[in-house]
Amino acid sequence: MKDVVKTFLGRPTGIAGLLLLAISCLMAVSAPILYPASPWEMSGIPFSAPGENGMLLGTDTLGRDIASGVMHGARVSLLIGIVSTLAALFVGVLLGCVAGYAGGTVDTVIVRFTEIFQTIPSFVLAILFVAILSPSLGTIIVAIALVSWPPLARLARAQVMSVTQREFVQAARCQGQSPLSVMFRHVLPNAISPIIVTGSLTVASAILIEAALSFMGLGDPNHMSWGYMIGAGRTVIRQAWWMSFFPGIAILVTVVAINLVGEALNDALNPRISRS
Amino acid sequence: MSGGLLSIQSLSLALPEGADRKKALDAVSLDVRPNEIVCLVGESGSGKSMIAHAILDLLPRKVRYLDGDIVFNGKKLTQAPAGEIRRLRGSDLAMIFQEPLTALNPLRRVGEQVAEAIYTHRSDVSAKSISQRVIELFSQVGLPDPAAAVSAFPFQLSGGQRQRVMIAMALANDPALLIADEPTTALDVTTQRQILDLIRSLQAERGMGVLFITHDIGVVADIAHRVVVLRHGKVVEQGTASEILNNPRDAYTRQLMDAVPGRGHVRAGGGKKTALLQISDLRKTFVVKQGLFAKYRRVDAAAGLELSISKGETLAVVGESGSGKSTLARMILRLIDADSGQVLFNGEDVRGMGRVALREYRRRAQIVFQDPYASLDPRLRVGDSIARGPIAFGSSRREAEATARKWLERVGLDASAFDRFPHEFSGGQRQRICIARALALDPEFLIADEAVSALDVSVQAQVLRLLSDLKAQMGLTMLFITHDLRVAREIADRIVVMRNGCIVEDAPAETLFSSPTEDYTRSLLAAVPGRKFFADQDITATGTGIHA
Amino acid sequence: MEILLRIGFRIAGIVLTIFLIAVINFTLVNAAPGDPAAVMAGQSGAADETFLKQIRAEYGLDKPWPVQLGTYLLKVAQFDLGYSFRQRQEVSDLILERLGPTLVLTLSAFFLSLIGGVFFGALAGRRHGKWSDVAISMVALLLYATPVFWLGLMLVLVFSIQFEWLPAFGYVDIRASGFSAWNYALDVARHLILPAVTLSAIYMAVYTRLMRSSLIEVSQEDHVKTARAKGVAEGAILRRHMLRNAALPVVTMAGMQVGALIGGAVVVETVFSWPGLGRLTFDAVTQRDYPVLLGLFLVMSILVIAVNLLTDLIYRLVDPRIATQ
Amino acid sequence: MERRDFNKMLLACGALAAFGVSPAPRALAQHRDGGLTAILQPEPPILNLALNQQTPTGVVGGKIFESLLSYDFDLQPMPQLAESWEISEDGKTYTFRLVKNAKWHDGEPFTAADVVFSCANLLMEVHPRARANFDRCESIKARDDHTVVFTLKEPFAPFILAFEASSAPILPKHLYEGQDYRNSPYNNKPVGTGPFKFSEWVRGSHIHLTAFPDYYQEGKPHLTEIYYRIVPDAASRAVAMETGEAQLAQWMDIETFDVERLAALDHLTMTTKGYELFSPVLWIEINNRREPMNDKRFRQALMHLTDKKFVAERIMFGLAKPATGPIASTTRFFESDVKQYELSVEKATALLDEIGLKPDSDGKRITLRFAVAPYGEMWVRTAEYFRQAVAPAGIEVILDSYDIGGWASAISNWDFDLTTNMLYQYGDPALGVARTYISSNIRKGVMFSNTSGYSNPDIDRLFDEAAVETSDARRQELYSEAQRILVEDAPLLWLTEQRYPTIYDARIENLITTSTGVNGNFAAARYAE
Repeated sequence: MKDVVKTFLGRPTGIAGLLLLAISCLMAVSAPILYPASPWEMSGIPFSAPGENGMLLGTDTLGRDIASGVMHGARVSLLIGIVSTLAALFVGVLLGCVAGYAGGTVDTVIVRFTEIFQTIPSFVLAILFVAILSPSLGTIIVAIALVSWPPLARLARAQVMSVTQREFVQAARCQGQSPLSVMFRHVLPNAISPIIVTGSLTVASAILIEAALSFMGLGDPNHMSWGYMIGAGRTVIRQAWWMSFFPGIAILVTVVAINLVGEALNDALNPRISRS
Repeated sequence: MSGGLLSIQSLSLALPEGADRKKALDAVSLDVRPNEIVCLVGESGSGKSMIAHAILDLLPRKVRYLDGDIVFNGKKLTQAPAGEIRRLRGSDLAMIFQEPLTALNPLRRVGEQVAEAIYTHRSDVSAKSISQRVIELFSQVGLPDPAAAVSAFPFQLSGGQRQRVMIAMALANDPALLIADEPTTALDVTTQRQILDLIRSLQAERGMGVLFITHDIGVVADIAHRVVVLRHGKVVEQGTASEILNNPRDAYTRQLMDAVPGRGHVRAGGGKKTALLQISDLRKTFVVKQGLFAKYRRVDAAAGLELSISKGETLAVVGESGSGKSTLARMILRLIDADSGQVLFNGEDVRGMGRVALREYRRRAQIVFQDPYASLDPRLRVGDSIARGPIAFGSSRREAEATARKWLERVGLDASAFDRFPHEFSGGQRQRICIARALALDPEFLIADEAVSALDVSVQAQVLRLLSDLKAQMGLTMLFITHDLRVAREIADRIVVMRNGCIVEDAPAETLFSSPTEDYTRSLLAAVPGRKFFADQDITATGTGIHA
Repeated sequence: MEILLRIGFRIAGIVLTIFLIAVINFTLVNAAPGDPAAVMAGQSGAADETFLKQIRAEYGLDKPWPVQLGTYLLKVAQFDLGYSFRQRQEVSDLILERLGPTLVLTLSAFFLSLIGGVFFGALAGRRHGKWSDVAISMVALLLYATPVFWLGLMLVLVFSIQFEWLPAFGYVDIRASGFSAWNYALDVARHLILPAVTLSAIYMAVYTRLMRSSLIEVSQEDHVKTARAKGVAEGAILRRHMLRNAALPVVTMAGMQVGALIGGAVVVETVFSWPGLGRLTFDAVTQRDYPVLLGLFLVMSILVIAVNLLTDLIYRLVDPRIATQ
Repeated sequence: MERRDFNKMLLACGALAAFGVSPAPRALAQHRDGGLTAILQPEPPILNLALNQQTPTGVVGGKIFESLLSYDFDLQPMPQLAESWEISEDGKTYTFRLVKNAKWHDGEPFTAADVVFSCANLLMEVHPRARANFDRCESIKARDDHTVVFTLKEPFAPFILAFEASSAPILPKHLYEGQDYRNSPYNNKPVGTGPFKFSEWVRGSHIHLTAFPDYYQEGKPHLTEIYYRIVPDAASRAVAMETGEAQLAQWMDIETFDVERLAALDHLTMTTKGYELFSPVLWIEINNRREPMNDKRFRQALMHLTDKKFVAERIMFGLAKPATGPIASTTRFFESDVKQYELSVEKATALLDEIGLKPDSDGKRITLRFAVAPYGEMWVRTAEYFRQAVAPAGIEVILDSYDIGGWASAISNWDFDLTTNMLYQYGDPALGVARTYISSNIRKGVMFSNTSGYSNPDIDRLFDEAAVETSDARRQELYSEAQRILVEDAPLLWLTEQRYPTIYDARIENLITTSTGVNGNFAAARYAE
């Protein structure tokens, strides 16, 4: 564990990622303190450019504060990113483990199913799902989880299969350890790190999917989100570039941060790199 | 400088920071003359491959040149511009590598790859004559149907055939010096024999100088004119083959010679014959499917095996890769389920065991795997890895840890090893830990699945000795799986030869070596490198074998 | 025989996929709150009882659900994707009308990203550790994290609004009606630049990273050393022994990304008002035109399957191990 | 190389692109100076006005088909196919004298039989709005070849507004009689009496109309031809106007935020006239059945909280005017002297306190759900605005996104708290306004009925009386009274009267001459010398 932290912190990109991510999280946490008013509040003069009329990042067509929106948007993006990834992880890892451990027909069926799911243009499925079941935090999270689990399932399956084949697992079985003990003490700990890494990257892609859904007008109408802000700014890009610029930067920073952290985590959790 | 083709003069190379030693090579000097085979012998990490790479200027970036000269045909390679060395590579200076599997570009036809060696150096040759030349080379290196072979892709060829392609490629421009870096190590023993013979005959025909790098003294004995022994980047000893082999002056050379397995007395089978393990009509077929819609391929790993192991006996199962020997080991332990047949352990049907019985059985029958790097959980302290077994069988944590420490000492490690992680140990040490883990459960039966194959020869000898000592002390019955007849001879009472999932021959060790009944066994025996030399030596020398 | 069997398997797989998609469609419509007939009818649902009756009869909505599913599958099998009551047009016609521009866009983006990714990845991998490698890797990381639609907007801001170099929106100039074929094609191409670049950016980043690491890996492989030992010059080694080998995983990846690419086309076409399936999707979403959405989902999935077959073919061309298997 | 060849090339390239390089527009002849290129969006499904009354159908069909009358900006009838008309004293008999020299585009003469056939047969079957009007007739008869008489069962003053081209298009009897109206081959090559006749329709590209030389008004039309270019993309439409490639854009062709910029260009001019007959009013619909919205004080509180000016200026970008009551100021019988609701949170909270809606510890009094209709950005912004506007008074509004079907079914089945809605008024309160407020029109499952569930016997009586009253003065009295009551009761939250911009080439004159503006026949439109 110490090695992992050490390797992680030994990577400048990892530290940069952590810092950027900290900024995003800080935005999410401090939004209600710094901008206690609702981000929907039309508190300023419409179409104020950044810095104009005391608006740090300007206002939108209705006079809503972009800065407040960006801060509050962090909450929605991170929440949806994390919760939907957890849901996808749950489904994906469960199916992957069952397939990898059970093998045989169960495996074949799960693999085929996963493959088909991967063929489907996932974003279109997410659109369809949210549009038909009407947009809300719940449907968006379920939709993102629905399109995010297949890679995780495949990875989990591959990992479980490869680790189960490894000789130390066979040795553990020969040592008389119970299957559950083998699974939890030997297989999972050795299989989990790529899953953790991919999971962390899934958060990033979930944030991007959420943004794209909101951009298409399929966001939860009661929660300010970055994608929504860009979508609302799209038609007036000629008149008010800042409406779409700043939320985009926020997404960019967050996603870059998560990717950097994920990569550093990958290096840190990879015993070949961290232990030699 | 004695009219040498290649002369290396006190060459020193630096290893990067943090390596286990400072210099990859430390003032190495050696010569290769035309029309001779110089064997460069050493264990892993001795720096023997570095020399080969240094000659061709193919060193990894991290290795720095420090000092010394490499002179080829009177030209100083160490100061030559890169372009000049490149012109020499593949024309006057050719090289073949260890892994024929990876040394060829998988995406290009082998003929093209050989042709490339030609047109890279000769722009004046027509495409037609190049392809003729390639076919000619292919027939010289003994590839069947050379005209067809040129358009094959590497994956369509066997390992031996690929190595022949590599040799053809090396010979394409009639090099003066051929550097062969462990060219037979990855091959099965019979194939190794053919390739060695090929290299020797081609060398003789062409009067080439050959720098042959190997770790195997047996191979040295088979082909070397002169020998250079390398250890930790330093030349320990060099001289003619007969000098070095018959009269090693240096202690290390002697140690290497002694470590070569399979030279002591063949063990005589024990007297009483109570069967511990009986296998009858055991069958297993693997259905291999590559890619989603690829066709199925059936591989028989066990085609009705019949085998019996007596209590206290050491049985070696010998076979080339793909013979089904490892599958056999796994089926015995039920790590793989057999398709049909019977496995009786002490009269109990292993295949019919329930969970409880199976657990108890596995306590009594343990296994040591081949790859010491893969067989220890990288996330567990080695002490825990050992202690897990006793704990699973009801020992208290403290008892189990005590057992683990005791076993660590018993296999020749310090008890303080308990708290360390696998990656802190060398291969030999890890294999000792694996043995400790297996024996900590106090089994009656131990399977060693290629347990020493991945180890250097001197370490191999130590581990073999450890195994045989422990076996004697504990009265173990042992199933020893190996591809190396010499190792089998070293440790086994009885030897079973397997091929394609069938048992070819099953005989006491003595009988098998002295009067093999099957052709296949004979060809295996004949292929053992250095057999003739050691056979001669054993007659003349006064029993310096490692056995008491 | 063998090959027939493989083709058979392949077709079975495709049919299975389409079947699953149709089932998803069916399930979603039935899971939607409210009367499926009203859902299918869109606005007309509440307004016009005759339409509802017509739909109910057509889809057997008064029958038990297995019959309904059967009816729906039968319709799908005949490429009858229903009727858009919003657009007053057959869904299949609507989709076919828009298929061309989408193909033009996605295929350009596909190849652009593949070529660009291989090129920049090879460049970075070749200069492993040098500043150009660092720069390319950084840009790739940034592009990888950029929301596609935002990138598109920013490109419009810079290249269309600021510099007025490229058209910001649309497929072809309205004046194109008087153009010659050549100028027409040129005009489409001009309009294509920004959307294609936008859509390919993220994938180019993915392929660049993959190509880079793949090339570095290949450069350490034994056969490259063999080529050096043959005396082959570095440039020739790169060309003959590294690029193709390193590009293999990229092609595999590209095949797997097609679905995502088409998903990306939805947002890109929205940003650039590109009159393809993506724009149609956006319009259908804003109007909640379900028959169109369901049809689009199905057609896009089929498109993905088709492109997957295509990448398989490419793969076969690049990797003899599969071709001759 | 022809463009077709290019398409073939694409096809050959395996791109299957021929589908989408959309049915390639054939090279259009550069039209002469007297022609007009107009933007059309979206593409109409059909051009037969009797079968479809969507906006683009009206725009194009209005040039081909005519009705008996047209209406000036004050909604007074003007001659079209009828030269003159008279209404009997009792308001029950409408007699129209038709023009005598009118011809169908196929050369057949136009007669009273066509009018009778259209109004009594064809429209009754296929045109819901016309059916509602002509159902009031006891008989529709041709007195001679050029006189038609409509006899009503009872007086209905707005009947005179029923003869606009898209409300009662006259179709040729000789082509339609005895045919399946919906599937007639002439639906796709329409034959009318209008100043422009159908020439060509390339789907996805353009519709081409040419001047009809035998048009009954001497010297008209002035324009030689009209191209309706289908331009699906809003930005391209703006560019087309900017560059002068197109000379006319109407309705919602130009995005609201682009209007000001385009209107300021020298070569273009802009008017919001010509939509008076439609005069849509946008409101927030309140479900009057539910607590506490059944209390008029609550609804009044909402009135006090909503800044209509903000909506008009910020959300509609000035293309709207704050609405003061149920009747648009451009519709007949508008009354401006109604209760004014001052924008005031204090007044609103006072009203809420009075009802007994007390704020909880968070200051929240009540939570309402707002069904957001999926008609575009404007509607969503309005809902977002409303949510913020009422928040200071402790009213929490949660937005629910709906699809059109779901929204329509929720509203028509009264399953909502709040929503936005917008209806055309068709010039007369009896046609387009009463339907929203009278209790006889509370019809579950029917869209555009009195879905808010407002019921007031006084209002019912006033609207009923006004509909059959024939004196305009008396009608004004009745409607003024109704407006005062409605504004006091605030059954809905009227927000804005929508304005649409018509942007056109500044050289064109007499383009917008009627209250149906761009849907008119353009017979008089011409380029200034």
